[in-house]
Amino acid sequence: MMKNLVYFFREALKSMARNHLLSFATISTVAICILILGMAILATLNASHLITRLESDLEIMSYLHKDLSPAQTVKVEQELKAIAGVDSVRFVSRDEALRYLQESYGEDRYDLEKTLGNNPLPDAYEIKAVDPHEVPLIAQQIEQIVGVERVSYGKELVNNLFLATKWVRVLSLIFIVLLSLGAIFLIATTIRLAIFSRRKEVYLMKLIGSTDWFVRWPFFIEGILLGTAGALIAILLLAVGYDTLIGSIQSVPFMPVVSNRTMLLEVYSGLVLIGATLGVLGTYISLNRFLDI
Amino acid sequence: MMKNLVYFFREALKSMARNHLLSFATISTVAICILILGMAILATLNASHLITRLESDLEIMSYLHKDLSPAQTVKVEQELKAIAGVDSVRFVSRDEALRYLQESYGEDRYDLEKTLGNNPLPDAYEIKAVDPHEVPLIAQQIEQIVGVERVSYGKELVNNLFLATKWVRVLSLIFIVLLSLGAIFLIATTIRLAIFSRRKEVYLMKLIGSTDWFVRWPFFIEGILLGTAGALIAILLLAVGYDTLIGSIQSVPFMPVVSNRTMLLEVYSGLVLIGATLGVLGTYISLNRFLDI
Amino acid sequence: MLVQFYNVSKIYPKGKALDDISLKIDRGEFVFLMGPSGAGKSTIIKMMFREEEPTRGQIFIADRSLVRMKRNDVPKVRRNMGIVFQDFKLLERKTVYENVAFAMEVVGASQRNIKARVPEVLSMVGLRGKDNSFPGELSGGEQQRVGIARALANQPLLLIADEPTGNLDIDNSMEILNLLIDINRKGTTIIMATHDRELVKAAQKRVVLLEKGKVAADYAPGEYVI
Amino acid sequence: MLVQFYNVSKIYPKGKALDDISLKIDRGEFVFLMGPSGAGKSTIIKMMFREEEPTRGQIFIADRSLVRMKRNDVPKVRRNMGIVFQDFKLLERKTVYENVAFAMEVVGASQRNIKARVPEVLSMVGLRGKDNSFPGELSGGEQQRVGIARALANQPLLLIADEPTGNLDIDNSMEILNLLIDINRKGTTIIMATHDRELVKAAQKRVVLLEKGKVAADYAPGEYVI
Ligand SMILES: Nc1ncnc2c1ncn2[C@@H]1O[C@H](COP(=O)(O)OP(=O)(O)OP(=O)(O)O)[C@@H](O)[C@H]1O
Ligand SMILES: Nc1ncnc2c1ncn2[C@@H]1O[C@H](COP(=O)(O)OP(=O)(O)OP(=O)(O)O)[C@@H](O)[C@H]1O
Ligand SMILES: [Mg+2]
Ligand SMILES: [Mg+2]
Repeated sequence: MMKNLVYFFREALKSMARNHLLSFATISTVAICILILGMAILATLNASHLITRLESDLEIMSYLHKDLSPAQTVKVEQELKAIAGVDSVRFVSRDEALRYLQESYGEDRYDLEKTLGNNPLPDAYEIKAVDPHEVPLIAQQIEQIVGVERVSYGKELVNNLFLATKWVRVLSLIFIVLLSLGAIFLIATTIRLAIFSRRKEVYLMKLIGSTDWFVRWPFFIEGILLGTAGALIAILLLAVGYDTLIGSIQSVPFMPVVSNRTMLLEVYSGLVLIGATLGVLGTYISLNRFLDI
Repeated sequence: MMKNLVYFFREALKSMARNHLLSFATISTVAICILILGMAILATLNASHLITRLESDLEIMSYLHKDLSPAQTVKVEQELKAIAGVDSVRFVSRDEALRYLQESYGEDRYDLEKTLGNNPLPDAYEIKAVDPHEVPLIAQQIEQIVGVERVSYGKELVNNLFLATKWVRVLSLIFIVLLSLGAIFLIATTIRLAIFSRRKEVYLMKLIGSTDWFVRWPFFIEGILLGTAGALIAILLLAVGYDTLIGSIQSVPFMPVVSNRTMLLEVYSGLVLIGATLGVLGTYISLNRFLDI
Repeated sequence: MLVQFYNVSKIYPKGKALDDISLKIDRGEFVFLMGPSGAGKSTIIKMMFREEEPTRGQIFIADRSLVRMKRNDVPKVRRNMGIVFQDFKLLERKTVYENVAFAMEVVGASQRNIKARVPEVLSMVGLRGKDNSFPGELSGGEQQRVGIARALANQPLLLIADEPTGNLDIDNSMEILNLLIDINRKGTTIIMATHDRELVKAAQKRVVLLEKGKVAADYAPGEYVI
Repeated sequence: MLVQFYNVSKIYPKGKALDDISLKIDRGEFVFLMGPSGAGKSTIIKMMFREEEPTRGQIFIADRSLVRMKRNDVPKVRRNMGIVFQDFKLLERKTVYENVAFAMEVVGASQRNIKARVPEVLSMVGLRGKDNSFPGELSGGEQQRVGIARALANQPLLLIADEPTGNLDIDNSMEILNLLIDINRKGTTIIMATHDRELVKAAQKRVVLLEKGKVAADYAPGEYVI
């Protein structure tokens, strides 16, 4: 068996060298398909990262009754923290709120407090949810708390955001799935054409007594090697390109990028695996047609 | 010549029927590549549509001195309108501004005006630019106008937005270009393999006296027909898919979709043209190698 | 009996190639298949290693039915034969040496045996020095001899040759014939389709004459004249 | 002079195939090329229609130099020849009829002429009824005759045949020979490489004998015996 493996390997290498057009076609097809697939996956990962960031910015403002005592205010805070799914609770005093308002009207041109004489705004708690999708549910619970005058989380905005992000997620998933199917098909087609143009060789091998597996092995090894080589080339280009990109993009705010090494490595090695698998699978299926002699 | 054309057509049709594996491979490769390219182009169009919408929401608030007379206010408006690049100017009275503020603090729970006794906010003009990218420039000019106390357009936000949209545009352009190159290469490779597996046929034709063009024509016609067929299949799937999609997505706010018939038609026919062109071009290049006998 | 055909017919969609053929060939025989072009010689030969299956009838090789044989057992039968094809069927991407070696690798021969045997059979057919040529770099007769060398490589029990001298001059043909007679004398059964009456006359072996898909005559050794 | 070779050598990276060949063939001649396998017959023939180019020397066909000829003029030369290839070279995806018709389409023959001529040449070589078969569905000899029919289709001025009877029985071979002699009598120049001494003896034509890439002898008609 070991001896055979060596033999099959030698055959595969020789055949790759002698059929260079076919080898080149297979490698480059795999490389291009994996590259495109990889780019799409990275784009999708980044989009979903961005979406998650947008969603996690969602917060619930719960405005308190004007006449709450400090003790009552603390009690409200405890009750807020007790709600399942609440991530963080931050106290926003009425003074702070006025300062924000002030800022949005331009630093010190209009001194609202001076103009008004007193601050009309209420104290509030700013709440973040562990899962942004639970915001509406949590808001409902907060409304029940005694001492909370009003709850605001931009209901309409949040619903729209969720709808939009759902669509983006579904669409990019569909795109990735279609792209993967396309890539599989394209690679399979190339391998099929490559084997088609060697069908007489297969036919002859069978005629002089080769078993199916004796014919298959060198083709398989060729398939694995070419598929892996193509995928590796793609991954190399992808990694270098993406690294350069996040290098120059990380300075831009608004644009959170996925630069999690472990995750990227998983994506990359997954893609190489796909390349190798498709190389063998495509060969297996295409070859069977010509083995039945 | 006409007679020859008929002959070449017949030859092409016969050959497509007899080499069905090759025909199928070419058609499906073209179809998949064009489909993916089409999806990417539509996605990019929609993204850039969304970005344009975001950008066109940008506005400049110019707050007026508190003690301006109605005549002076009108004069400011005229000066604003005179600035090159200004699209629209809208007067926002201090009462209106207060109402907005009020709303953001929740309907009628806190009656700001009643609480405060008087309205501390200034009158203002809301200005939109024809080209959102000129907002900073226009804001500078507005600052010079007598009677304008202060100009605000969220400088940092706008800069970030522009940076972000620039990146999205550049990246999607790069993606489309890479995808197009990939598609061209994949289609060319498939055609090359198909012709490779018929190289002996070409060789023989030349040996018995065919001119290059006599060999080429049927292959070309085959290339056009297969390329166009593949592209048409892709376009059909794409159009149906996209129509279904915008049908179900149009209800979602936040998600402006491109549904401009003329533009879509242009994209579609451009893609079919690409399919046909690649069919012929790929054939031309691949064939030349085997004609030199 | 090594080869047995019982009432074998082969009917292609475009016409009948063999019509109710019965034929027995014993171990150790040397049989020529003759007959005009299109008589069915190649069809009979292709059936012996199951490239074609009969439309009707039964075929036995070494008492095993080729018709009922399972797909997986076919390679075993083929490996015990040496086959020379009318159209050579060489591997175009392999050199002369590799083409012959491949037939030995198929049956699991060791590299040592291969290294010893391949040059041996190549010089038997007069092809020393062409080891590293590819089939496309050989003359017609040289290709044909590579095909013969490949069939001889495994010292098969049954050698089937379809028109193995069609591209050879008389001297080369005679050498090949003598080679086959020699091998036959050592025990290999030989079935050879040929048009070359000179060879057949020189060999003085059994001759089966086919005509229009039927056995027209079956001459015992020495019986066939012109 | 129709064909002229002046000091032609052909050296492949793997060895010398032709060594300083000079040869003249006049219009209307019938010349056999003979010689052992690998002597260089096919190489000479391939040079006449410029499948191969000489390493040294000059070749003229109808007084035009094949060596200096521009790429675009090569098809014109080929179209005035009929060529029978040693390995047939049929279009596998075309039927017998279409294979022969194709050679006529190449020279721009009208469909009417094609419809009349193709059945004619097919019956000349004894292949009526096989019109719609594909080459893969024919016997070796039948394929070879399709190749001959194709070469005859355009009634060429020069017919070059490389071993056209290697897969044919003696009756079919003789018929083909008679066909060629007949055509030759009507003015076509014929150059035929063959191993078949029976045919050569029967024809009584000029014989050029090659050996190891050199012209070993050049027998005028009637001179060649055994
Ligand atoms: N695949 C096929 N489909 C249809 N007809 C076929 C097929 N293969 C062979 N034939 C026909 O069967 C007949 C016998 O063919 P076969 O190859 O056995 O002849 P042969 O005796 O070997 O002739 P040759 O001496 O010319 O090689 C021929 O008429 C041929 O046309
Ligand atoms: N492409 C090539 N590369 C290297 N050597 C070649 C090539 N083509 C032919 N030869 C060699 O040139 C010599 C002459 O070959 P050629 O085909 O002319 O012989 P031939 O006389 O036709 O023989 P046959 O009767 O066997 O057909 C042979 O020894 C052959 O191996
Ligand atoms: Mg035969
Ligand atoms: Mg030759």
